[in-house]
Amino acid sequence: MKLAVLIYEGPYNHEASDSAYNFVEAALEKGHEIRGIFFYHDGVYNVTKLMDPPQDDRHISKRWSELGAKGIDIVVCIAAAKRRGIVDDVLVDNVRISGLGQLTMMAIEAERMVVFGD
Amino acid sequence: MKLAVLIYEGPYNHEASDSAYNFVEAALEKGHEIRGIFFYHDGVYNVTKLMDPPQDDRHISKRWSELGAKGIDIVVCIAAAKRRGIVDDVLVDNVRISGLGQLTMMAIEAERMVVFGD
Amino acid sequence: MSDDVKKIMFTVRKGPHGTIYVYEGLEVKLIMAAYDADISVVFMDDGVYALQQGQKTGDLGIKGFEATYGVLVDYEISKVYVDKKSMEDRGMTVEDLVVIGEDEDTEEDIRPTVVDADQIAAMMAEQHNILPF
Amino acid sequence: MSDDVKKIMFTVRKGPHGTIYVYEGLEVKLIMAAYDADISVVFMDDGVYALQQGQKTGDLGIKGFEATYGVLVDYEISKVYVDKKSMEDRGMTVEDLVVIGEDEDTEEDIRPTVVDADQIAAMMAEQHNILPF
Amino acid sequence: MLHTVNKSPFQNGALESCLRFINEGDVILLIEDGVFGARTGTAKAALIENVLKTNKVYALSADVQARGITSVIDGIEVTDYAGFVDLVEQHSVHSWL
Amino acid sequence: MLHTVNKSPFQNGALESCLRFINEGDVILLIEDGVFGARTGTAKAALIENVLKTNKVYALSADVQARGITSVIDGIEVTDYAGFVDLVEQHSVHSWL
Repeated sequence: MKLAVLIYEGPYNHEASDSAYNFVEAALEKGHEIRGIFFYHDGVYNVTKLMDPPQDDRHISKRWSELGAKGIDIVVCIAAAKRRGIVDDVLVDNVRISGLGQLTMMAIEAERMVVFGD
Repeated sequence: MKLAVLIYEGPYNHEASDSAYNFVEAALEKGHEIRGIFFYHDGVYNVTKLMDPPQDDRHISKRWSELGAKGIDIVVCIAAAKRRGIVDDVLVDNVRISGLGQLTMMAIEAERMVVFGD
Repeated sequence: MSDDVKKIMFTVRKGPHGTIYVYEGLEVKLIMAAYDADISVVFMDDGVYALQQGQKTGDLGIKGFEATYGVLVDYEISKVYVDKKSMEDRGMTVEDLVVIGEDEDTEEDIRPTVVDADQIAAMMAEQHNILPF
Repeated sequence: MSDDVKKIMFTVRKGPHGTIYVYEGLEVKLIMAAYDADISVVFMDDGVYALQQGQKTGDLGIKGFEATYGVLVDYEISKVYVDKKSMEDRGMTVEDLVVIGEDEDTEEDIRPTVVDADQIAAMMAEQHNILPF
Repeated sequence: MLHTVNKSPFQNGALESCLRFINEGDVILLIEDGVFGARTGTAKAALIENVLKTNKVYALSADVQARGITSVIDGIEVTDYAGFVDLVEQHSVHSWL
Repeated sequence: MLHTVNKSPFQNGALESCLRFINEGDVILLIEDGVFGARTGTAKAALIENVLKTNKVYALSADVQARGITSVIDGIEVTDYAGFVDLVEQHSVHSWL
C-alpha cells in the first residue's frame, strides 16, 4: 500500500520523530511503498546536518538521510523552514526543501497518511 | 530587582519566546536588572541567524541579539544546542553558547527566575 | 468535481496563538484549496477558539489571521464545520464565530456550520485522508 | 551548608520519553548538584511515571535514564519527593518506585519520599527559585 | 477508522475527545504518552474499560515497555510497529495530536 | 508565591494541578492559552470562581485580547506585562508548564 508520513515536531525534543522513523522502517519491511515523508512546523529541524548528538545516541538527521538514499522522497516545507533557519546549506543529503503543494500531492496520492506530532 | 529568564521552546512554534521577550522588555522599562537569559531544550533554536521570517513578521533571533547588545548575558546550553544543530557558526551576535553551570549561577544569583515553555 | 476527487479533511483542535499550529495549518488549507481535492475543515476542542471574532494580537506583537478566515469561501473552502459541544463547553455561541465569506446571491454573511459529534464522526469516516492541525 | 545557601527546587510534571524534558532536566539536576545550593526534586502529575522501575527503551531506539536515577543520592541529591495523589491516580505504589541510592549505614535501598500536596506546597513556599522540568 | 492517541489521559483531553467521535468498528491505538492510559488501576482506566465494550483498543509495545508498564488493562492488545502498520493498512487514520 | 499557568484548562490539567498545591496568599497569573480559563460561561469557569474565594487571580491582557475574549470572570484582574513584572517582584514564581 502507498503510505505517506507527516511529522510536526523537532528531533530529540519530542518522540514524534522516533515514532515516525520506527513506523516507516516497519512499513518498508512489510513491503509497503512510502509515497513521501513531509516535515512541517518544528519538524523541519529533523534534517539539519549540524546536529551532533552524544556518540551513544541515535543520529536523527543521518537516519532520515539514509532513508532518502533508498529513494524515499523526503520533503521539508520551505515556509516553515525559512522561518526557523533551516536552509539548503545545512540540509543533510537526500532531502529537499519544497512547497506545501508537495504535501498536498502526498495527501491525495497516498492511500494512507499518518501524522506524528504533539 | 535581579531577574533571570529561562526559555524552553523554539521561536514561532510556541508563544513562550514571545512571552519571554515581552516580559524582559517590560522588566527593563521598570528598571530591573536582567541577570541573564538562558535557552534550554528547543529554546536553543531562538538564536540562529539563519532564520528568515516573512517581512511583515517579527524577527525573533534579531530581537534577542539586540537585547544582548544592551549588555544582557544571553546563554544557550551547549548540550541541548549540539544535539539540535545550533553551533557557533549560526549564532546571532551578542549571544554565547555555554554549559549548564551558567544556568545554575543564574538560578542562584537571580532573586527571581521566570520560566517560559510548553 | 469528478467522482474520484479525493476527500481531505482538516481537524483543528488547538487554540490560536499559544502555538503556531493553527496559523501554519491555515497556510496548508489555502494551498490545498488550489488543488483538485474535496476539502473540509472541522474545528473542535480548543480549535473552536480559532474562530472567535475580534482577536487583537497587537499587544502580543504577532500577526493575527482572522482576516484570512474571512476569505475562506472565496478560496472555495466552504465546508467549514464547528463542533457544537466544544463551543458550548467553551462559552461560545454562533454570534462569536468569525464570518468566512458572503453568500453570492443574498450577500448574507456565511459562518461555519455548527454540527454535532455524530455528524463529524460520519464525515470523518468518508475521508481519504485527515490532517490534524 | 551555610545559612545563605539558596534553596532550588525542581518540579517534574511530565512523563518520560514522550518528550525530552525529563531527560534533559535530569542533566540540569546533576550539574546543579555540584554547586553550593540546597537542591530538592518533586515529582508530581505524570512526572511520577519518570520514577517507574523497569523502563525498557530498547525497542524505541532511545537511551533510558533509570540507571541515572539510581545514583541521585551519590550525587548528593537526596531530597527527592513524590506526590502521593499523583501516584495513586496513576496506579503506582511505593514498590513501583526506582531506587535512588543506598543508605551508607544500613545498606538499605533509598527510594523517593512520598509526600502529600500540603507538604509540597509548604516546601515550594520556602524556595529561592523553582525550575519546572 | 484508526484513531491514534499519543497524549497522557492524565494531562490532556485527547483520549476523551477521541472517544466522543468514535464510530462503531473504529479502533484506537495508544502510542507515545498515550500508553499511560493502558495501565491498570489508574483513575482513567474506566475510560478505556468502557470503550473496550464496543471498540478494539491497541497499545504500542515499544512505548509500553519504555514506560515500565507491566500490567495492561484486560482486553487491550499490545502490538509492535509491524502491527501498527497493519492497522494503518486496514483503516484510514486520524491522529488526535 | 506566583503561579503562572499557560495551558488551556480544557485540554490540559495544569490549572487543576496548580490549584491542588496553592497556599493561602498565593496568586495565579493566567498567560498564553491559560487565559481561556478566564472566559465567562465555560465548563471550567467554576474552577476559577472557586479559587477566587481565597486567592487573587490575574490574566495577561495581551493574551486575553489576542484570543478575542471580551468577558472575563468577575474578580479576575486583567493586567499587562508591566503588571506581570510587578507580580514577579512581589512573589517567587512557579511556572506550571
